[in-house]
Amino acid sequence: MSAAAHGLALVVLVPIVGGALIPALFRRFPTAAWGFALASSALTLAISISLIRRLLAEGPFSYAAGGWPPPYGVALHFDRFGAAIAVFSMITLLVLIFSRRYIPAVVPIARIPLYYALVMINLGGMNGFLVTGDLFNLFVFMEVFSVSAYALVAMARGPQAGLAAIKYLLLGAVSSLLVLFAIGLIFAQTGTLNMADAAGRLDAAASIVPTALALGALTIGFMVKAALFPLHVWLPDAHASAPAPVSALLSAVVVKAGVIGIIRTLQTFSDHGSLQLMPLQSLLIWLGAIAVLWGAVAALVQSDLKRLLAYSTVTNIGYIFIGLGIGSATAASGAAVHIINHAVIKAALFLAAGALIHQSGLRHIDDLRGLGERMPLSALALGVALLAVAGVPPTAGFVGKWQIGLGALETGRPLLMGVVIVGGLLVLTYGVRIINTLFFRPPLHVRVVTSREAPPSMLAAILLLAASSFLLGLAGKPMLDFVAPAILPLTDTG
Amino acid sequence: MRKFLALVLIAALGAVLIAAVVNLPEPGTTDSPVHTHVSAGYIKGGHEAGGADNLVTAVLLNYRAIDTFGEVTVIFTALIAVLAATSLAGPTERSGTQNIDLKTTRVPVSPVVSFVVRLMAPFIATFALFVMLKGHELPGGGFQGGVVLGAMLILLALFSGRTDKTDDEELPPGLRNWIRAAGPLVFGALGLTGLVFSGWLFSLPDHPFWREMVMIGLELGIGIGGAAVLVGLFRALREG
Amino acid sequence: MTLTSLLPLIALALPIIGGLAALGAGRRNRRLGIAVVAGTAVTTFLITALLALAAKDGLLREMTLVQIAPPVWIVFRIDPLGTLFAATVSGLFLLALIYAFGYLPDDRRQWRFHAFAMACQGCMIGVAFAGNLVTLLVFYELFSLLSYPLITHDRTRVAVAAGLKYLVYIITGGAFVWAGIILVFHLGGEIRFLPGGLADINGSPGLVLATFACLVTGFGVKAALMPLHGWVPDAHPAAPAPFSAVLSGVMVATGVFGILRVMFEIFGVSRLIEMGVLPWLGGIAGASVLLAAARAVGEDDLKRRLAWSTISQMAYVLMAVSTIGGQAVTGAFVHITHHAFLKGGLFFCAGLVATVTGATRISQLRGLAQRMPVTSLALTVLALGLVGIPPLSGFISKWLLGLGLADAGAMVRLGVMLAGALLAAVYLWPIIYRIWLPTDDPRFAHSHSREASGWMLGILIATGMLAVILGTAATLPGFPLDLAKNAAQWLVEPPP
Amino acid sequence: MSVSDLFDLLILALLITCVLGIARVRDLATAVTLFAIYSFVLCLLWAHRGAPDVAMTEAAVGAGITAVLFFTAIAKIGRREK
Repeated sequence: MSAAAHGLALVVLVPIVGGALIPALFRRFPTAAWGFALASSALTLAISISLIRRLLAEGPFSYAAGGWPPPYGVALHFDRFGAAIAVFSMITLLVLIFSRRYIPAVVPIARIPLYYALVMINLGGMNGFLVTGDLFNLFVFMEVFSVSAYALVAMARGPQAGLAAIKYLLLGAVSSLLVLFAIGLIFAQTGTLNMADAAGRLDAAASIVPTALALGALTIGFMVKAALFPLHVWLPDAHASAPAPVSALLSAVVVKAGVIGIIRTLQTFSDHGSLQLMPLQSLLIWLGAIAVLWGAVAALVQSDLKRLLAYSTVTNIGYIFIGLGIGSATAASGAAVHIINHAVIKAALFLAAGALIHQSGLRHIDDLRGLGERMPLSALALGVALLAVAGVPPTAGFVGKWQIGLGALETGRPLLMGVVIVGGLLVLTYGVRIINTLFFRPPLHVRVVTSREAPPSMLAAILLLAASSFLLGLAGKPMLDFVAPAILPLTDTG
Repeated sequence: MRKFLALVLIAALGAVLIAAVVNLPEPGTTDSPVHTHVSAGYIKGGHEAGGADNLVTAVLLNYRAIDTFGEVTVIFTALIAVLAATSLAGPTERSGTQNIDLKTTRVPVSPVVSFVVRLMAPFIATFALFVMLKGHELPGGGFQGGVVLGAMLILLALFSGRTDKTDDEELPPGLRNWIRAAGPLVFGALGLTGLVFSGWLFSLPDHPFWREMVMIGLELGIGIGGAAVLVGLFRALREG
Repeated sequence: MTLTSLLPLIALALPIIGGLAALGAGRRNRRLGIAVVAGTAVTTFLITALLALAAKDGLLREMTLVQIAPPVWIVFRIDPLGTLFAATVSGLFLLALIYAFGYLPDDRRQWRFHAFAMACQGCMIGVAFAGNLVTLLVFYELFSLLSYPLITHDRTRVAVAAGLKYLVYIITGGAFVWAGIILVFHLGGEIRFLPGGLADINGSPGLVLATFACLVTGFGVKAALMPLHGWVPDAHPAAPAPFSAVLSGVMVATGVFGILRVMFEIFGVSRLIEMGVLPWLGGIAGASVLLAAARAVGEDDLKRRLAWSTISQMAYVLMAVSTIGGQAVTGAFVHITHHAFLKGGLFFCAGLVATVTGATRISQLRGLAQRMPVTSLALTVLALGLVGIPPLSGFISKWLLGLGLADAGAMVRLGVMLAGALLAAVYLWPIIYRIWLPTDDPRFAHSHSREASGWMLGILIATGMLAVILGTAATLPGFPLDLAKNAAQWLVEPPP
Repeated sequence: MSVSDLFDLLILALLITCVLGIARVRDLATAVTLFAIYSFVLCLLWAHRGAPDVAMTEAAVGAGITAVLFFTAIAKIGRREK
């Protein structure tokens, strides 16, 4: 069989084994770990692209790990949501490219291999989480990427990073426990861990109470991972104090795992005839709406650039949940597309901000005045990404928000449409404020005057992401068409 | 007030948990779904197909090998995490007055305890290896054996009276990182052998002899890797 | 792709690319930069003019470029209204860009100005060619954002404050338009511009009215419809003179253009009458005409007075459009074009005078003619043109407007228009009067300032002559009047 | 109620006692010791319920390694809860 046939297991195996090899291989030459990590993530990307090609050719497909047919073995399943692994691998690849010059400045040289190992293991965990069709396997890979994420946050210098990592770890552990508990309940009810199998057997379960409880525990658990208001409290600290490439990875990719977890949960439970998902979905809508406004307002008053971007993640997660909660075909496909688009945009934002902060040594927005003259390309990329995150058409941020807003109107919720618009406006307000500060105000800080444009490795990653966050908007229709079949099982519930 | 809130929260959570458990199918009865669906299949085919007398091992290493792969990765990642985080805090940032610097303070150990520990160490190590190697037939396996081995090594480090030494002594540093990564790496190797022997990633060979050999290799990898990780955690915490 | 489908895209992209090229070239070699800018501007103008002539008789073609999310496509259409506006835009930009070579100090930042201005031009052409509401809004917001660095180009505290005020107004306006677009799609299921309006807009009368109000409010911010005009009197004096000219000449008109598209091609004539919004629109526009003109009379700052005058003049256009008579709409289009060149020219004068003598107030202009006779002559011609003295271009457009209003039987509005024209004479006459008045003031009499030369004066003379030519030869085929007639007919009585 | 059930109940009571103790005490070293006891008692329960694999893991990890790691950490941060 060709590599593509085993690709589903390989996208997990390659990055994790690659990551495990790094500390052993590069003890003596820490900086060379970069190349190895890059190569293995490029390989992962290549495999995931071959998976997508197969998906387009023959539709969703499964891989039985070890050759054991489900539900006995662990089935890996690739559908159009799983296709997100290509985007996530791509972002990881770019983050690695960016890290080349950034990480040696913030991490002691002997620990550099550890950083790359953690990034690769994180990628492997994310991929596993996305392609698995098994509940316990989902939990295991959730732990893989969570533990590596906690550690990545802690790699930054300074006591805040440690505290933020602990906060993240504590909430993350609680959420993992909830998820595990829910999986236990489902197993006790159905005797299987395979998602599709469990979905079919839940209806026959004797009592609805454990099922409802499992649904609740899964939702809350994934809500923490997704940082949906009011369980987002860990996010601003963690994402603001982590090293910039880590912030990019966390905000763009890791948070999305929680969202995808919720989607998988809703899909699993949507077959359950006697359990109504509507109350849960309206709860998600309202939490999402509050998250949009709260995140935007909180971002508006931030003076720290990275903290502001972290709050913008809270806002965008809110958007995605509004879309999922509405659940109509329009809104849900918008939410699905926004998962991808926001990943690209947020990676561009954090990397560009990281380059500005790294080159100037300043992180307060007011100190960055006039930096656009010194670092035009990085600042331009930040500007483009800010407009994209505000959802200015025709950038990538627009597609999802438009679909979500439209879905709100179609299902007779004009107020939500208002929330979508007001949230976008608030984001635009601080976006314009930052652009104004960078380009149109005279420098205030002496370090700004002496700053120079970021090195080529950083610029390459930033510019590519910023360009994508514009161009993906132009490809809105094809992307919506791509995710539409995958989102259908969710929309049936609405 | 906060205490009261916490109590209410815990009470509510407890009530919910109890409600769930009470409504679950009766455990232990033969007709509960847990026993009739997938588990029944394991019991029926486990011995033949799983290749291990111990069904737990069969499930861990065969049916759900990819889960086990994830688990050993988590363990390995935990060590990397601690190494990455502790080194950065630095020894100067400690606070408090009761700190004991384990590197320089010699723990006052009774000679009797020290002697007994050193006397027992070879036996514990043998037991650990036994648990690892016979894991596919008897209760036990790589995880358990590895933890026992790790506990023994930590005990030795604590009581051998050589607490002032750094960790460069037991293993050459070049080898250490390989052994710590043994868990994920043996599964990487399993991926390849599975592909070669049976055409599936994460599958064991069909031939009984090779199957047993691969299983033992996996158990050893999990066990020794796990032990190395635990010792590494201990050292990182002690020195970081 | 045929040439007609390629040309609009070239017209749109050429200024943007040319601006970037000028930014790169000009900083190294000034002559090269000037050549790039001038070449690009002339080519763009020629292309848009060609398109305007080609699309004179009706819709040339419509093309969907990018599909973002249903129904948000980027659609271009080449129709008489859009091409006329595009030609006006690129004509005024041609003058302003060349004028800016003389106006701005010769340094690195000059090329920044040109790059942003040309990007702005490209986006405005995009607005003109937009085939649906979203495309229109995208380019509309883009050039609004791009004009912010142009308004704040001088980096003074006043300029930055004016720029921020402008941004707040524009973003809020954009939000209203957005809300309107969503409502239109929700009610009508379509956001394309269709001759005669959308087939059906289902919804309670209140909701339909709210949709219309959202769109008119949003575009009204740009069109400086009172009371949404707050940014205009601040932004104009703050911006460098070549951009003030563009602001007044075509940027405010873009808002009017948007309102026109919404009225005729989204809602449609019959639905507008049915909704009963036209008298309201006419009333608001009429009030704007008088109030803005009255404010202009009391204003001493030259550029500020011109800014108020712009508010008043653009309100004429809306007032005329609110009658939906074919004649009046023709007048409105002609007035947009003629006013663009007249007002642009006046701002060019104001900038030139301010650069040479430092005078920004009307009271300081006394005796200007002694020192700068050519400038004074141009200023006089342009001011008289704006008042509407025959045979200058302003007369033609006002005559048509008046005829149109009379034709539609809107006598009150006609009265308002005449009163506005009278007030225009009142606020423009003192300028003319003062500059020709000899002065004994030693400060002026022995001033070293002399007539300017080079780029700025050349452009001034050109605009002055344009006012005469557009006035005397207005009826020639291919001139704005000819094109406007077709555009108006196409809007008001769309082909089936 | 059989003897086996009684044994289970006894163990469960012990577990709850241990947990309450862990929550109450301010001394971290005591808490860790109680935690080790908890794990050991739990290990008995696993063994009794017929899960020797889990019991072994619980004994080695819960009662052994975790306690050592906790103590190592306590040596760094001090044993009093603030």
